Amino acid sequence: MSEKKRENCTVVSQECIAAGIYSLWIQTEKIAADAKPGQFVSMYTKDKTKLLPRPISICEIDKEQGRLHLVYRVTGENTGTEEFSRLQPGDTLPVIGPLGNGFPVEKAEGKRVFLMGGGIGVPPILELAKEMNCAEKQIVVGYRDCHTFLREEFEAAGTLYISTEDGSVGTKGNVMDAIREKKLQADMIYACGPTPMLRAIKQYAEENNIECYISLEERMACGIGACLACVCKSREKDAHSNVNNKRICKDGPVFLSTEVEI
Amino acid sequence: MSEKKRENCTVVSQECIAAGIYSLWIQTEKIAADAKPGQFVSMYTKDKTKLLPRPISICEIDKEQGRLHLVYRVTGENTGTEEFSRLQPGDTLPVIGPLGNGFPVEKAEGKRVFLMGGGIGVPPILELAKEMNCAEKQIVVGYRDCHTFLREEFEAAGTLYISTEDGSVGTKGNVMDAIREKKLQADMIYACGPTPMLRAIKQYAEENNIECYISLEERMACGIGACLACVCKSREKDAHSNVNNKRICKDGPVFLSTEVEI
Amino acid sequence: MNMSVNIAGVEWKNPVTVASGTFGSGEEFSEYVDLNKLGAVTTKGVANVPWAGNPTPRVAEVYGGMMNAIGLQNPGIDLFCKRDIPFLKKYDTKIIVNVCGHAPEEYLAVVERLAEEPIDMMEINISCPNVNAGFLAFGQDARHVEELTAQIKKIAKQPVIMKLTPNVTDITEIAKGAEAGGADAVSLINTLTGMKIDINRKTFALANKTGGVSGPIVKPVAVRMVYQVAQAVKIPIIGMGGISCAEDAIEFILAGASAVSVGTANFHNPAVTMEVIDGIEAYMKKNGFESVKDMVGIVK
Amino acid sequence: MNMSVNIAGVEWKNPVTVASGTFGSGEEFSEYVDLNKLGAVTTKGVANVPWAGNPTPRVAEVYGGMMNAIGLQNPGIDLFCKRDIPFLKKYDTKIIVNVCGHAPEEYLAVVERLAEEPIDMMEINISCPNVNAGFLAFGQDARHVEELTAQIKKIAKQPVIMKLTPNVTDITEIAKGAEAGGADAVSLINTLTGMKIDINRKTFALANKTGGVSGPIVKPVAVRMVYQVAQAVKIPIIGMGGISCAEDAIEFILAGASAVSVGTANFHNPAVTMEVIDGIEAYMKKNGFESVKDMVGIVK
Ligand SMILES: Cc1cc2nc3c(=O)[nH]c(=O)nc-3n(C[C@H](O)[C@H](O)[C@H](O)COP(=O)(O)OP(=O)(O)OC[C@H]3O[C@@H](n4cnc5c(N)ncnc54)[C@H](O)[C@@H]3O)c2cc1C
Ligand SMILES: Cc1cc2nc3c(=O)[nH]c(=O)nc-3n(C[C@H](O)[C@H](O)[C@H](O)COP(=O)(O)OP(=O)(O)OC[C@H]3O[C@@H](n4cnc5c(N)ncnc54)[C@H](O)[C@@H]3O)c2cc1C
Ligand SMILES: Cc1cc2nc3c(=O)[nH]c(=O)nc-3n(C[C@H](O)[C@H](O)[C@H](O)COP(=O)(O)O)c2cc1C
Ligand SMILES: Cc1cc2nc3c(=O)[nH]c(=O)nc-3n(C[C@H](O)[C@H](O)[C@H](O)COP(=O)(O)O)c2cc1C
Ligand code: FES
Ligand code: FES
Repeated sequence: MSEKKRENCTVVSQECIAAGIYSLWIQTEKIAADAKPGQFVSMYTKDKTKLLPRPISICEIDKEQGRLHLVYRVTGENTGTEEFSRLQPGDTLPVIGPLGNGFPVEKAEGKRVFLMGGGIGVPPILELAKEMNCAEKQIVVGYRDCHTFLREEFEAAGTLYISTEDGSVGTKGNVMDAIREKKLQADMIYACGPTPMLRAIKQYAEENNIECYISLEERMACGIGACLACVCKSREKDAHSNVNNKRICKDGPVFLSTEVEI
Repeated sequence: MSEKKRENCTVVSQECIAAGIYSLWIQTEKIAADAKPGQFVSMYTKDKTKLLPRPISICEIDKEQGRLHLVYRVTGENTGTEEFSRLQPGDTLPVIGPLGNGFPVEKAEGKRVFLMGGGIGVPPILELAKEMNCAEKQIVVGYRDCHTFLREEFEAAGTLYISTEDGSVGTKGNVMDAIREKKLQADMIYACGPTPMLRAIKQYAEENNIECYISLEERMACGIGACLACVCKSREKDAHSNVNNKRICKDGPVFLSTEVEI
Repeated sequence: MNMSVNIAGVEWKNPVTVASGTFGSGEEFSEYVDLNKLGAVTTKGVANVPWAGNPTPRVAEVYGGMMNAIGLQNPGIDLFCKRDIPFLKKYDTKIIVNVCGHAPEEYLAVVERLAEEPIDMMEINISCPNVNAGFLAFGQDARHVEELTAQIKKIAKQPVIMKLTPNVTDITEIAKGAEAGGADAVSLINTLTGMKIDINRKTFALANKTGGVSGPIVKPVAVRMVYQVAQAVKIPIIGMGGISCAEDAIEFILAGASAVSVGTANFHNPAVTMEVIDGIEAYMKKNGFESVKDMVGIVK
Repeated sequence: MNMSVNIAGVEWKNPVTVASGTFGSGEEFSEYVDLNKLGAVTTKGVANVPWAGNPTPRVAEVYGGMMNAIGLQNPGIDLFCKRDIPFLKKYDTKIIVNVCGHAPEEYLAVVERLAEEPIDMMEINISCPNVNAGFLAFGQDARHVEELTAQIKKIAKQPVIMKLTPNVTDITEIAKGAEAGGADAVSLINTLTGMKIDINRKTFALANKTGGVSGPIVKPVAVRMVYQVAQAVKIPIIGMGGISCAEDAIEFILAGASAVSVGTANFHNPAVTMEVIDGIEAYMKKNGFESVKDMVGIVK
């Protein structure tokens, strides 16, 4: 009972790793110990006029040192993420987590797998790739242009394929184009990224009868399943809501692609 | 036209000079050049939920270096003044000023004068004392207890008499008690402090037919005479308001004691 | 020192509950909050049948608060009675069930269904501005409020709290309607109707266009309304709207609220209710109040 | 690019004016702002005779905004015409005189007196919540608003803007009343009625107990009302309530305001109007808008 809390985490390090993309390591009391790939944390600003949490996916988990790696994009001026980008080592940051269900990493065993990430959906794929034990680990990540990030980490974790919208690195186009170009095959897909990308992957998976897990996004208020802000349409009547709605923060963010409509 | 502006002043130094009392020097572009004793500035917080100005009297003016000395009390937790108290040299602070009319220092010439300050009304008396040219400069300041401040500065500027409520320094009681105890005499009074003190001084001055200037306080919104928040009752129908109201921020904060009702 | 309050015959151990819709049915928050410490748990609104709610985005952040247009998504009274009430019964706290509906019959169906359930009070939401039905203006008309209250009171087995909307010309008229209809208490305020436009995307921030504004920014309006209602009716008031700390809660109590609800602040800090309760106790100690009821409405 | 707007036949050089009561009659602010750059100056409310206003404290800070109960202190129309209009005439901007009164006769006396004055528009404040008179509810009743508007229109020589209070159940009813009475434009919102209690001193923060809430915290309600009124009437809308930057102003324009007023923000930064004007221009450039009127009400 009441064993979770909003932790005041300490910033270990922060770095800008690409235009507008920040890499943040924080020290947690308990969150890292419980965290799984595909889960997220809620970060809170110190600006007293910004009260809602910023959900950010977990990029890497260092269980030994009790640290989390978070990679996020600054979305604009006067935003919460801009405030986060000014955090210095030693500063504190209120965080709740780990939240959500995470990717079912164990299901990959013995399978040929696509780990697909697009844009700011790339980071959560990293911890997943690191923890995954499978027959063929094909990491397919898409960026807008040559400002790629986390490349070395991905190269260390599996076979890396890159797509860029402008063609400056790897396949020109998106992650689906990369798969087609390289004629890659899989029995299992894990994906995180913008909705159009997930929609294409979901369709591809269903057409090819591939088990596929996708991580969704929606505006949140509580982040813990209580307010019903962050729902998506589910194919079946959901056991919790008793209607065709699933909570992305609690029942997700990761869903079996056939469960949800996007 | 539009030659005044909200200046982003730089903090030169800040020091806690008594329990909860802070001494702040700021570098100004233009405010110090125009400032007179008894005028005030409006200080703005960086907390986006606190929008109104904090009026703070000018304690000392360094025209040569373009600096202002402000001495203020932190009024409680989560207040604007608490935020100010955390300012470090090099930090910036939005300020408007100088505001208000100030003390008519020239009227003291050749006179025996009381310069009276009570509590956080003590600081503005300092610049007044320094600029005043008069026959007898009797500075009478009242504090709550032994936590006095600006004493050395006052000693350098005139003859200093102190009262404390608990009797730990000087006369036990208030500034009026000090005058009575020391049997001091004056032809002219300048005073700043809490309303009960000003009320007593006003009565004393009127009974003894002494010209007396008092500096008043009220809640402000604009600080520049436009909103009519900060009025006090005036004896005569005021030329600006056309009713018996004077604006403390613009027509004051210093008034001839017989002009106003307090 | 006595932290307990008696609201329409129900004894809460302290004057703090949560605002409906911001706490689910307590389960999700029970990981962060010891529900036994709350004066009461107020549940998310429940209707006679499941409601799917509005399309997303359902929430938007605004300066110092938020807007929501959840649209009263709820699993319906049957699942609610089977799952949520038994969950809450495990805790030593009072249970207030928030009830919503599109029409009197729908409210009455829920109230009737609740009669045999082990709940302590019910709160009737006649004010949710997010449901696009002709019924919307219901909570904005004193006569309608009186009528619905009377109908509900006829069949309710638990004390009835009528929850008022602030989107009215004169809140005291509505409160008097509830009292005249026999309400045991009123709670206020529900959300203020607002709108946010995304000037870059040139569209509404919420799919529903308008939404209910809540959080610290609504507090001055909420305190005013609680004060006005306290002068107008004799039944107890549960005050809410922007309470984020003990000082806020005390402001409502001094204005005339017998108890308070914490809403949006739970999203910023899930354990905030615990701090509010402790802070009220500390204030009472410091200011020499023996009992919460000695503070209620003393600023007049 | 065309920044000018035409409000009821009066051409402003840009869509930005100041909210009545936050800018005096412009004189004090003229040290900080080049009045020639404003679309219009809206003056503090003026009555047929001088008003003394409320006791102090008249203002209080609240989270993200303020409350005021100035009580419409003003020097009366005679001194106003002698001093304030000639002052404003020195500038190349439009003059909008805000008019207040306790009763129709008092409004009419001012409007009549203004007929021969060189002002451009008048704004009728039927909404100030701070005057303790039976007349208070006037701006809260559509029929009364229609009647007063019609009476004023009969004698007014300048376009008449009716300024609406947000403290009503349905703002569109009031706006329609103004339109039916012949109003040339409406402006909204005036302040939301609020209250603040000082829990340490156990008293009201304002001598008047209640006050009008303004500043960023009222913006979501204000945008919603501007949007609703834009769907309900054909006359132009001057939008206000919490505008502190160009982005805020643009939100009102996209919602349906033909012009905007900056109020409380002037207290935080006296030159804020200049930033708002420049920011609107920058937005238009970036988003390819040729004219302000191409932005008005495009979010539907
Ligand atoms: C489960 C989940 C995981 C995410 N993981 C990451 C990540 O690893 N890295 C990353 O950069 N971004 C991630 N996002 C998106 C991230 O939450 C938003 O970019 C961020 O909240 C924007 O906040 P802001 O302060 O920059 O913007 P503001 O404009 O200040 O935000 C205003 C409000 O809108 C919300 N909001 C704005 N954009 C989004 C969005 N796209 N999704 C949800 N809420 C939003 C904010 O949380 C806040 O409440 C994730 C979103 C979700 C739902
Ligand atoms: C002309 C004038 C000169 C002053 N000079 C000094 C000075 O030299 N040193 C000093 O310590 N204090 C001075 N004061 C008082 C000082 O303005 C307040 O103590 C200060 O504004 C309190 O702000 P806060 O952030 O601590 O409190 P908060 O509680 O955060 O303030 C909330 C709001 O109330 C206003 N407010 C609170 N108390 C007062 C008050 N006593 N007078 C006016 N407004 C108030 C604040 O300005 C703010 O708008 C002066 C006041 C006036 C009117
Ligand atoms: C996300 C959300 C959902 C809400 N759902 C309900 C509801 O189902 N029934 C209800 O009566 N009020 C509902 N409300 C209103 C709150 O109970 C409360 O009246 C309002 O938010 C003001 O309090 P606050 O400012 O503390 O949040 C909801 C509010 C929010 C923010
Ligand atoms: C100090 C003050 C005085 C005001 N006086 C008047 C007035 O005389 N007449 C009027 O119509 N509105 C008056 N108002 C209301 C404003 O014009 C405006 O409608 C309101 O403040 C909302 O805008 P804002 O949030 O930008 O301040 C006053 C507001 C303030 C803060
Ligand atoms: S954000 Fe509240 S339920 Fe998901
Ligand atoms: S504070 Fe506005 S007139 Fe003095």
